[in-house]
Amino acid sequence: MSLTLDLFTVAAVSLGAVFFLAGTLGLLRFPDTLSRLHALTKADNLGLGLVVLGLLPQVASPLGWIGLIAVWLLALLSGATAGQLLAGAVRPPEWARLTAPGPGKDTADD
Amino acid sequence: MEASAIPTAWLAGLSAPGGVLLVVPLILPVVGLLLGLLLGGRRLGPFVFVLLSAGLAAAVVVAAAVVTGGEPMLYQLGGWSPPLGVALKADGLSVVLLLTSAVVTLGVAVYAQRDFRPPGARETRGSLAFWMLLLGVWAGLNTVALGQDLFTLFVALELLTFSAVPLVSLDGRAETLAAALRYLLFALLGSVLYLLGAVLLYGAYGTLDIGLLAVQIAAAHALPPSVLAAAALMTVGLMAKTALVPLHLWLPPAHAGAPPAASAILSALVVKGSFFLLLRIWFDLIPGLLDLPAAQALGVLGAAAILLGNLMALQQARLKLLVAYSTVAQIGYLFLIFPLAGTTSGPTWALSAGTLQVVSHALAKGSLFLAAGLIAKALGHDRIRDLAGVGRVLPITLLASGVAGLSLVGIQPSGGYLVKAALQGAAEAGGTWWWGLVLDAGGLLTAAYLLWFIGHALSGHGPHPATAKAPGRAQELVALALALGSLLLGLLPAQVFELISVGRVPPPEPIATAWAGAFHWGSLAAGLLPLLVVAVLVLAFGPWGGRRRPGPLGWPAVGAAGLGSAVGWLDARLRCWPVAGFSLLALVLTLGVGFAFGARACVT
Amino acid sequence: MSLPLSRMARGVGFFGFWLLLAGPGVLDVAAGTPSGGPVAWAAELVLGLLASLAATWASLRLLPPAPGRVRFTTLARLAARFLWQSILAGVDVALRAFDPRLPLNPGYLAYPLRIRADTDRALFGAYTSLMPGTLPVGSDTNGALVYHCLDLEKPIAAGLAGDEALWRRVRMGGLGDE
Amino acid sequence: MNEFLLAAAGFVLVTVALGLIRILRGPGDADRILAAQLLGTGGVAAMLLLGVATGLPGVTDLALLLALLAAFAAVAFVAGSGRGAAGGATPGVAEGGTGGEEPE
Amino acid sequence: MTSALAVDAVLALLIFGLALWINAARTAYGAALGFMAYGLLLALVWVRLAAVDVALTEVALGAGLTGFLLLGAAARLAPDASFDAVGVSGKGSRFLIALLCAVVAVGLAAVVLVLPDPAPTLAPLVHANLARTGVGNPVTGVLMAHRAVDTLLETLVLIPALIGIWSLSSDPDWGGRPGSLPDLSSNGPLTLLAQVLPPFGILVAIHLVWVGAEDPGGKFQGAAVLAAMWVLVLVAGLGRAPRVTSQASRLLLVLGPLVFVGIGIAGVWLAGAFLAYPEEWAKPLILAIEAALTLSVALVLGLLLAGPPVADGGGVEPRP
Amino acid sequence: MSGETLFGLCGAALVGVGLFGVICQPGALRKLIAFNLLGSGVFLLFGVIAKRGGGALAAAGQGADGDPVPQALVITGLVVAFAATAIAIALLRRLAGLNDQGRSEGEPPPASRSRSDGGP
Repeated sequence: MSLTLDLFTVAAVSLGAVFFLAGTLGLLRFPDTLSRLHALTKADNLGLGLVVLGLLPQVASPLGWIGLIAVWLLALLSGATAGQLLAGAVRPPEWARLTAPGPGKDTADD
Repeated sequence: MEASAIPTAWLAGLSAPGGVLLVVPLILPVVGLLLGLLLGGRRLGPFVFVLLSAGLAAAVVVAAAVVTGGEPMLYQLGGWSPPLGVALKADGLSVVLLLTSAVVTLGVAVYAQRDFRPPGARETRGSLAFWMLLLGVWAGLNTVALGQDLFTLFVALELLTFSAVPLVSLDGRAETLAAALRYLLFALLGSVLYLLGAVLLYGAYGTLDIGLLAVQIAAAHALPPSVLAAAALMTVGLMAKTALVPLHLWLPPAHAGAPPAASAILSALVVKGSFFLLLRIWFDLIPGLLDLPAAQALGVLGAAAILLGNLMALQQARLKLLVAYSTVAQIGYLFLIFPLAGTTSGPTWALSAGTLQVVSHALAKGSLFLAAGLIAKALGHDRIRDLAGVGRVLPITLLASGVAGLSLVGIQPSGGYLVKAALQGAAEAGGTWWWGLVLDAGGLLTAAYLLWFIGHALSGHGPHPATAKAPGRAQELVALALALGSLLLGLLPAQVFELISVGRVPPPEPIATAWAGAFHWGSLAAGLLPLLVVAVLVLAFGPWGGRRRPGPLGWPAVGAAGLGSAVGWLDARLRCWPVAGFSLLALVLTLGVGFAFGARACVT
Repeated sequence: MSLPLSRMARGVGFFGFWLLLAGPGVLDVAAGTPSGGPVAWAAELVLGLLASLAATWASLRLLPPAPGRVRFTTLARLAARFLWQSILAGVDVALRAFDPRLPLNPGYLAYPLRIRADTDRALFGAYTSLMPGTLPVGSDTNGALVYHCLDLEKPIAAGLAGDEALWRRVRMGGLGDE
Repeated sequence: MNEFLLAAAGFVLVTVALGLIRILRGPGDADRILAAQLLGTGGVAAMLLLGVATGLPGVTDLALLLALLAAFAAVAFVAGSGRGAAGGATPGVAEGGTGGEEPE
Repeated sequence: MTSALAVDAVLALLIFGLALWINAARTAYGAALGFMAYGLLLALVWVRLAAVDVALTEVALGAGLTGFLLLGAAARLAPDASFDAVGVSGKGSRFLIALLCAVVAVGLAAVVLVLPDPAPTLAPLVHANLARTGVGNPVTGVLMAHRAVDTLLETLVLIPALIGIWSLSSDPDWGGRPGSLPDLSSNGPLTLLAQVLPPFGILVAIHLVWVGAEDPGGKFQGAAVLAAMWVLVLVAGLGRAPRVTSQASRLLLVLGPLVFVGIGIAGVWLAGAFLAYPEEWAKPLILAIEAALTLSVALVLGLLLAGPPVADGGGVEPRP
Repeated sequence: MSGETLFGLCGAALVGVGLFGVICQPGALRKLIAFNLLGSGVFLLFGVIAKRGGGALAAAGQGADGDPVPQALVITGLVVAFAATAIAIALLRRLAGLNDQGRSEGEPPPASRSRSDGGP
């Protein structure tokens, strides 16, 4: 049982670490600031979630779990808003011109 | 003393339960700060006055308790004994600082009632800020006086700095803001170095209590490197906060730009707070340092401060800057005691000279800044060359300046005279006559610029009394009272000076007898003679009675002008931020290396 | 659900978060292993109530309950979709970052969001900022939400429309629509 | 297992450290704040890993604080950059208290 | 232990490298950003040094609030902002100063390396005397009982600091509201954040203060979180800072220290010493002081960030 | 070499870097940032000393990991350093505001200008 749990931890944490690496790579490789922001918010939140998931079996009391989950929820909340906030702050000045053609070509109206 | 059996018993009873009395000077300003904010600026002036009166009474009671008890009072806060807890201690040194800060602050508070009273029914910026910051300074000083723990003292120093910096920029002009910023940054640098030293001491001994540390350090076979490094760092950090040359870059603009009441507090007391800590470190914490050759370096810097400060004061065109540079010089005297402490008379004797200089300068400089403020307010400017006629408008103020000046020059029977006599005596006893030379030169230069200022003030036809704004009579009297206090310090009964040796090794010869011998009227003439010569010189060169500067000057004048500009250039360079920073680093390294070599030499 | 109820729901939610924070302290007792005795437990519980009261008060003050009702079953669906989509988003970005050819086709897309209430717009923006390939950067003059997209080839607008429809069903009006 | 968790923490740290290249290189300040954000999330993960590995109490709270303040860092940046208005087209917010109150 | 050492080495290198970069950054803004990241790294170091209490403070104060302050100033100030624009001009003198700094650092490192081993420590003493304070977190015990006077003075230091900042307004502005914070009330996502996050912040802050008695946490950390949340609300325009003349805010400012001093003075009679607690009441009293201090410190920290008052545009009469 | 030693060296190096910055950086803000670096170096040294002290305790099997006294003092120091930074920045901004005013009379001071540049 313990071995299974340990294996689960190793797998989840490793996968989480891979996503962190992906976030960093995106941050370094993507061509513009906004694309980098995509990499950051999406990959890192997933990475953090996986790390939390992996750590759950390692916490002595099952009641310690929920603290970890609280951390993840809060990180998700602030990650989602902070990403949007930064996007608004770092968008290049010409963003309005870029959207000038009007509604996107395949915009669906419902 | 025998007539005071009943008060003695009462005091003994009061100090018996561990000296809870010591908490009072600590608590009064703290409670004052908190309640003061609630009271608001409108009622703050009288409130602070009442509080300071109570504080003075408390300081007197503590002093009486210490003197009658004959040994330091100790109090363990929270009932926890060091090293776990924090102790308060009142020895002779603490008592002197407590009394001085209470007296000077009270004087300034009386003076400032008029300047910082809100005109209307509403609180104004100045009325809240000044009084609160004054309380902050007082709280910091009292904690510095009583604190026995290096970290508590650090917090107290920061309390002092955070209160002092905004006082500098209270008038809100760009120059004073810049001066305040510079003061803040340099003072912060000083505190960080001090804290670093404290950290190293904790790393070496696991405690921050001065008493416990002193015992352990004294027991060590040789001073370990951490102690030496800590000593170097703390000394330089505190020197930066005390504005010893070459780390004086912040002082002249800050002290000259502040409102007069604030300048008086800053110059008289705030710089003394950090100096006081320096005394604690060198005389109580690591007395072994005094025997090291590196102690001479402090004296050399002190001598440099005396010469540079006085020569710079001589060149100032503005009265407040003159007084500020005079502070730079007077700080130098404080540091002469370090090389002289290792002489035969013993450290306690040098310490008492240093303490006396703290008190004497605090009173005299407080008075002088207050007087300068009154003059500037009456005339609307403080250009020395245009002071003509002030003597008739503000006779009391000018008298106060003159009396305070006598003390700074060191004329009998002032406190300044006693300090110089003591330092000269120590220098001669130790065979280091050159310190005496510096003292003489400093006194003459001080006399020269003070006469220059007073001569201008007394000469010519100035503003009609009606055009000048009349200051408050109380303000003038406060300035005079502080000056007289400084002048009459030398007339105190000699036993008073024994106070300083409470709680430390008494000197071979009782302080009282040493001081008693130092003072007699017969030497007054000898002290006045050089002064007269200076007066004649000043009169000869001064542009009195409408006579402007004569055309071509002889070579002595050219030489003097050259010297003046050279000193001015040097001072301007030293007061550049990078140069001051360089000096700071160089001092840390010099002291550190000097301590290390000295300590090794002592062991072998 | 009426307004007082939704207030209480918030309070309950914050108390739940408090339990997450205080976890071991409070729940140890429930699990039968009181660590600090019943007094400490009661104290912790009372403090939790007070804390969640304070949090609820602040929350109601900062964000008064909007009109309209919330349908919880749809909300659960939305949450599940969010979770799944955010995983997809992470994987999507990771694959692009690891791909040596860096397959990106970034650009902007204006999505004419019909939700008008400020808070809901911002919430929708936050929600979509964790969806695959979309990141809202602001509103244009026509009131459309402008997205920065990693790959314009993807049918992004359709996905957004689906999200908006789901969102609408959760909120059941009160969105200040056109 | 602890060894593995520590190693994982080290790995996350190293990746975050790589991200710090963005701080060095920029090119813009926006890219620098991205690196700081990465440090925020990565820091949360690393702290959780370190905390569980070393069994220190309170590390969860630390991670919580970091998560809470990561958003605050972004706010600091946006406030500093002096450009706002990414969202609502209408200036100002309709609802919300306007009293000068403390946050409790 | 090798992984641990590797983590430490990475951290130390990162910190040092980042510090160097902060010094070398071209713009003050970049340096301030770097400093924020630096604070986060430092928090990790504190965890490695088994000082979670300090790590919490570092995250909240060192990185969070200080970073906010620095970034705000860097954004508003011209790059060559005033005062001593003369850095060190000459390459030679820069090198000389760098050399001296390096020598100081090396000397310091040498001193640190030869510190006595085993290290002298107060840890066992604190451990033995912790029970008398009633709290389980030794750091809180030291702060609130053994060295209570330091804590009292420290909260007191904040008041002259605040008065000092207020004193930087101009006379006509007295009675106005603090005006240094940016106004981003038209930023949608920011508003959302300011609406959603603060309640969680309040919960976390109360939690930190509460657990601070037993586990890492405490009033300064909690207060810093509250202050951050309050500043968030202010920046988003959802609330306004109180006027400098507001009696209510002044009351809250001094409440904590007054409670502290009051209980301290009562200790002279009740427990035999100033700042001592009767043993059976120690924990409740400490918690009461901590609660009151949290509110006061949070308000001070927020106001320190908010800056000196400026006159209102609306021309509202200041309250008497 | 242990982690503490490593961080001790790092702290000493930070003190050096901070000192250099405080002395050599142009502009008060940069000096202030460097001052914060310097302070963090000092705090770090204190933290290392705390860890060393606690290590002895842990070796004796008494549980505590780190000397709480320096940790408490560092917390106090951090708060003080924050207050110092806040005062310095307020001074700096006020000074810059006055200089701006002096340069171009009639323009609003930056305190009020900053209120208006939040919008798009």
